[in-house]
Amino acid sequence: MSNDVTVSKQEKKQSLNKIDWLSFLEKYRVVLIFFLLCIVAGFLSDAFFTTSNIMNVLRQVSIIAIIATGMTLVILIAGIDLSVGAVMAFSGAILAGVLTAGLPLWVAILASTVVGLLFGLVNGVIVSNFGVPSFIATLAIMVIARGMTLVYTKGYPLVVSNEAFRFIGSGRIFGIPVPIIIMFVIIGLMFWILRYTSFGRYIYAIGGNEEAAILAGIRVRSIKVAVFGIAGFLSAISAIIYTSRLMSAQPTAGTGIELDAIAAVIIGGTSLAGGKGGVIGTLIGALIMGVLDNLLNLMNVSPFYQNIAKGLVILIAVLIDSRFSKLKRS
Amino acid sequence: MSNDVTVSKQEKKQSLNKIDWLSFLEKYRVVLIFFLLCIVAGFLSDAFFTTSNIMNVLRQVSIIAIIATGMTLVILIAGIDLSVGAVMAFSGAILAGVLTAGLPLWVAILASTVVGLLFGLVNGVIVSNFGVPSFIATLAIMVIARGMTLVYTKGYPLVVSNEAFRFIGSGRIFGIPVPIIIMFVIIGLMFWILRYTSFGRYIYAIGGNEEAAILAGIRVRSIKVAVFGIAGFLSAISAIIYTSRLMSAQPTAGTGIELDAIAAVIIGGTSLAGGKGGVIGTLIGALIMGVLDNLLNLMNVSPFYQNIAKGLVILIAVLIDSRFSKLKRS
Amino acid sequence: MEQAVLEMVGISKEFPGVKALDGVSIHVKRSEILALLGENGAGKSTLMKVLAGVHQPSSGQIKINGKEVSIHGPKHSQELGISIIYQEFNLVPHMSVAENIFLGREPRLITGVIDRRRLRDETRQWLEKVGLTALSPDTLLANLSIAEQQLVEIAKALSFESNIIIMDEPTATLNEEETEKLLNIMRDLKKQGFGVIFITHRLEEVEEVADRISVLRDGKYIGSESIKNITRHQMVTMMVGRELTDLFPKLQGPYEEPALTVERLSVREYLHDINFTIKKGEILGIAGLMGSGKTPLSKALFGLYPHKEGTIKVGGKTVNTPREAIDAGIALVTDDRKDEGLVLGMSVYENLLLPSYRRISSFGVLHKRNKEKIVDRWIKALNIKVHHSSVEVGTLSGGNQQKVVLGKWLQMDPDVLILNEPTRGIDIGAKAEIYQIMKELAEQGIAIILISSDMPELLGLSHRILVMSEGTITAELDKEHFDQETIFQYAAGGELHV
Amino acid sequence: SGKTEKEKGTNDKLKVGLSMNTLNNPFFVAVKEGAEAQAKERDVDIVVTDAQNDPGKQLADVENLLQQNIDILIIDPADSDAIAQAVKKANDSDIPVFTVDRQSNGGDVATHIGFDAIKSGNIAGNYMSETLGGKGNIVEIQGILGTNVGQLRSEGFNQIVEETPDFKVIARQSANFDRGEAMKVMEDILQANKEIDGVYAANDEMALGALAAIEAAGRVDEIVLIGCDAIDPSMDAIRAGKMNATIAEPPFFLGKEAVDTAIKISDGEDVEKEVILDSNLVTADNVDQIKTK
Ligand SMILES: Nc1ncnc2c1ncn2[C@@H]1O[C@H](COP(=O)(O)OP(=O)(O)OP(=O)(O)O)[C@@H](O)[C@H]1O
Ligand SMILES: Nc1ncnc2c1ncn2[C@@H]1O[C@H](COP(=O)(O)OP(=O)(O)OP(=O)(O)O)[C@@H](O)[C@H]1O
Ligand SMILES: O[C@@H]1[C@H](O)[C@H](O)CO[C@H]1O
Ligand SMILES: [Mg+2]
Ligand SMILES: [Mg+2]
Repeated sequence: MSNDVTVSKQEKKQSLNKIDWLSFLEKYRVVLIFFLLCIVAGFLSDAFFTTSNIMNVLRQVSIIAIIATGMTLVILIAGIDLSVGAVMAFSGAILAGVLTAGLPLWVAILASTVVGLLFGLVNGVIVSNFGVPSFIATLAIMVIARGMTLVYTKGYPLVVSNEAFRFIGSGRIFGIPVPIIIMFVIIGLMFWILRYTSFGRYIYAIGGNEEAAILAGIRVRSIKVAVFGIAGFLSAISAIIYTSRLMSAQPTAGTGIELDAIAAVIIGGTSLAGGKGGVIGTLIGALIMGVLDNLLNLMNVSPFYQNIAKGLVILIAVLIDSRFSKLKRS
Repeated sequence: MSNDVTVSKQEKKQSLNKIDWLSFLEKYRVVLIFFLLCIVAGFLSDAFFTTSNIMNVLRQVSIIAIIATGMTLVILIAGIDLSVGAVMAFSGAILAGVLTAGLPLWVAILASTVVGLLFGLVNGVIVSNFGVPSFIATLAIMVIARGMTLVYTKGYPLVVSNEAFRFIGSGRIFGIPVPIIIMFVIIGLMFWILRYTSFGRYIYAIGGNEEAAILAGIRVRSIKVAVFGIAGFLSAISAIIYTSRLMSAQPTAGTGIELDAIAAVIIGGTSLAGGKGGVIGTLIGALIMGVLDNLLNLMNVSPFYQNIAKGLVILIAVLIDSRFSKLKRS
Repeated sequence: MEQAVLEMVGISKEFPGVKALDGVSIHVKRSEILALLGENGAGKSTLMKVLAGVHQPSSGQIKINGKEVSIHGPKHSQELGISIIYQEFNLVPHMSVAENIFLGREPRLITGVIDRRRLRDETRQWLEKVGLTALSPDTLLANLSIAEQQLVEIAKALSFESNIIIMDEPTATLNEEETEKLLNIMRDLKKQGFGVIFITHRLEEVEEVADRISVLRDGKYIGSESIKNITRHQMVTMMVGRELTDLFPKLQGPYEEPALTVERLSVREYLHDINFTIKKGEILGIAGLMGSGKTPLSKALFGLYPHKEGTIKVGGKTVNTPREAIDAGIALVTDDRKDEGLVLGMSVYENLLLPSYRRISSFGVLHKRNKEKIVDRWIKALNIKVHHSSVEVGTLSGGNQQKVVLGKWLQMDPDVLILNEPTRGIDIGAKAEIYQIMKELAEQGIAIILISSDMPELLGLSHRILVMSEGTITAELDKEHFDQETIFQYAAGGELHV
Repeated sequence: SGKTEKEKGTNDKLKVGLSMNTLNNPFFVAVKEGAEAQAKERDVDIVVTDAQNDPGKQLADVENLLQQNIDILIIDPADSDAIAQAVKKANDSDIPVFTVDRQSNGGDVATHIGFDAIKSGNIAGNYMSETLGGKGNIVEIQGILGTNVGQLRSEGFNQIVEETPDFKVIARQSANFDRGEAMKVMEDILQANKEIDGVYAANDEMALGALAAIEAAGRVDEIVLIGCDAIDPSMDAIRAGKMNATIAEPPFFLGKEAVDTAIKISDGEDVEKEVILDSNLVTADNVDQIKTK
């Protein structure tokens, strides 16, 4: 029996090339799986490796990747946020509502991001100040936000007619679709924050050992509230892109997106136990799922079988992943 | 000098009645919240405290309570099972399929429970033998089982015409609806297993400190597999009741039920971190949600506002809950 | 020569980047207590984990009663008659004491069904053996103090009734009294013919019970000697590889200005009406039995109890939260490094820096250059045995983990340093270094509150000692007035001595 | 006080229960609103439940409604087979019951009011065939598979496709009656297929999602797009020439009709066993004549 569980970390720097190579594999195994998937996709469909399709996939992925970025922070502090989809729907509805009321675009965007942020902060306060488990707190907020969206929209999509607004979801800058740019900016920023700021490092410390973080004088509560706030804010950003793409706010927007976002985070290597992982992995996780969807559609796999295929590929990906990490250990 | 180590504990025992009362509150706070809710319900609706309505609520709750019982075991070992709803749909489809093929009822029931069990075991093997996080493993299995259900049913509900079968979902024994009896038997059995058998205690040990469990020579892997197997099996039992109630197997059965089941478990006081909690709490958790739904309907709250009301009541319940546990601590 | 019950020959074990064991050979006979000694990170725990089947050695052989065996896993090791108390606890928090002791071996009514009455009765028997007579077998483990947990671990190990019992620093978390009890148990075991391997950094314990010592250094076997033929001084030299003079440095007198003042401090059932002042440059010892409230006091001073009464003042500032405590210049080295002191999954590097991040960042952005300087400084100053600072702190040996906890607070340049069992699990060489550091800090005017169940340490370092009992201060003793006897008397509940 | 109000409710006013399959879809929201508007108009009480597409929950909803002294029950079933058990429950408690939109395959219903989903699929197929001259690359975007409307519209549409040998279905995907999903599915299909002549989406929400993708790809002119339901935004899209057609199954009317029928039944009037409302093709030619509210 080899219980040498904790061996893996020690290596990083020194010793043999073989081990370095394995370290590399270990650290970037999701990336490898992703490339593998892309290569397979290229073989299976001629349309896959065209610039326009790549832009297409990236644009589709942007909404979930942005939400999953916020989810990454929440999971890093060992929490979970089930309300992201519902908050996205409500922020989108507010956006459309404000635009329909004839107010300028910047007011609408401000209103919708503030609403997203507020919902996130409420989550954070319930979780960190009242000690309610985040799963149940955000589930309650999810149900409430859904209800508020239905009440506000009366169950109908709200159509947006502001043509300038279309640019956010459908415009391009230097040929690159705007949602893609927004996505990379946000992920880049979060990557930097997590790595090079004390706020970022505290997030890891809280997830790793909350008690020790409190004793190190870290304001654990405020940081938790901030993390949930960021998740809510990023839900609103996704809502803006989504609403702009459809030029209407859907009351059902984001239904079930929380599970996809969590899946992206976990496939990307962030542990549900907190304290370990990062946003780059999450991006890759989201891309894996996005490429998979895209490929199955490109190949026109029957919808009944799409589910099966999708489940199997995810399973294979995580199995390869766990293989790699075992390889490394032994 | 020989007065010893355990001073503090003795103090705890003897001391004031006040503390005992608080301990009681702490331990049974969910039950209290539940009674509170029922009393409020009785005031708000005359129809609530009628025998027929109580039977009605219990019967409605049975399906989710049975699934949540399996989920409790999974969560106790610090896992999660997102596939329960999809497995329920597939087991139901198999049941209907076998009946439609003209085979006897017992064969159909056997087939469907075996299928449920198998899915559960597959979950268990992926999680415990390959070290894949249960969230992602069961998510993949969920998607696969959904797909298989659609393929098997071709997307249509399968009608069941076996009249004897109706008894399981709609019959009564001594005036008590059969699903309620099944529910109580299962929960009672699980309660006993968790408390009085080594299997049950090992579940807590694994969730509490897996390392210690391994070092104690407990076959952690097999127990994990068994726990997921039980969850799958109980999904099938729910499927049988559900299919019998509707006398048809729905391809979309159980969609989203995993979140409700997890919510029942957590409201019932079982910690997502594992090692702590039990099935009685889960039953109460499921009842709280069932009563809430029932009450909102009885009171004729408009559906859009029902979401908001439901979310708020859950929130209030967990906030009271966390209050109680703070009270105890201070 | 009598046949050894256990013999390990030429054992090597490598972890990536570390050669933890390099051809180590030891043996233990029936009715013998072998003390296994060595500095932090010498490889003692690793050697024992090889015996317990947790680690597979890369080479070497193990013989039990002369027969070569290969140990496949923990269960197998138990079957071979080996039972071990790990340095880190392996208990399940939300299960009862009884269930923890018999985990995996519960008495059964029928297959699979636990005989709860027998479980309870048998547990009581083992608890009595370790002196936990008043503890109910049904108590949840999470409700026990660290020392009680340690005793439960010991009871558990005894309950196996194995031939060979390994104890990896069982006394580190025990006070004098319980230690004495444990040493008696060991003598008892010896009488009954068991072979015992005992790891400790307290050499007085070694002299009291051990028959023989074996010493490791840097993963290598240094030597073995009968206790009759060796002095404490020689033991130290074998372990450290150099001469060690004065363990306790000479202290200067404290300054006059007060550093921290506590008035009428009460915290629920833990602390009642605590009043004292500590001066700059003073080392204030705190003594007391288990449960006397030393740990709650340390936490209260650090602002960890929001519902406390009374005031804590440092340089005019009052302290109500850990953050305020840190801002006021207080640092707390906790006695529970695993749960409170370290983020085990993070690197040594980050653990050393965690409380300092606020200082070495501008607008929240961290400066890389400063970080590395700080880390290198403390790894050197405290002689932390780690081959690179990016290593996860959880993989360090126990004593080296403790040094990381110390380092991260020393880096904060505190005005008031609260040390709760600071040298728990730390080897004698490093202890001397830490004591030296404490002396220097005190000379710079830093006030040090030293909570320790290590009597020689307390007596040797304190200017003044407060004795606690049941949450109150029962005595305040000056250097001229304190001795072990007096302290025990007050700790057991004597009257206030002014 | 609750009691007297309740008594008043049972004595004076008719109390109608309306069990909706879902309100997560504008179509059904409009059914509900039509019913509520008419209830107000005719001064009857109406109690609405939302089964969230779950037949099991719908059975529970019906059970809960039956606990509340309703005089008559209207059901829009989540599933035609499963709902039979709920209908039987109502039969057992002697409450008159009938279905709207989707039928019940069992129990005794007083009547059924609805549209014919197969026919609606047929209309779409025929229109496609006529506009494209019976030839071309066709995309079908299906509704929720596992609901019978989803299945039957597809069936109706494909009956025509099969009769049209030169139609080639190049993609057939489900977007669950959801606009956002349809956009995504359509984006992928547009990537994979350089030539697309016609797109049939099983409801307007999906048609509008597909339209967003088609517009972004700049291929509006090449593609004949047809939806179903005739909700306002799709009527606008038809006027603007972005969408070619939809099929009017105005849900608001359906809701109104349902309440009128409920009152009739309670007054003891005779009603037809089945009322199939007309589904009409809506194109640029007649878009301004069609009334949906
Ligand atoms: N799981 C592991 N992974 C990597 N390195 C390890 C692991 N366990 C121990 N080591 C390393 O092996 C060396 C020996 O550690 P060990 O715990 O045996 O020391 P020790 O003699 O018990 O010290 P202490 O007195 O501090 O408990 C140390 O350098 C330690 O960092
Ligand atoms: N009655 C109690 N219930 C729960 N936890 C307690 C109780 N009493 C003490 N504790 C906790 O147990 C730990 C040990 O407390 P204790 O009073 O034994 O400390 P101590 O006097 O410092 O003894 P030691 O020297 O063994 O640490 C502390 O962290 C304290 O918070
Ligand atoms: O008839 C309705 C509508 O077309 C709706 O858009 C989807 O569900 C169907 O049942
Ligand atoms: Mg050690
Ligand atoms: Mg203490």
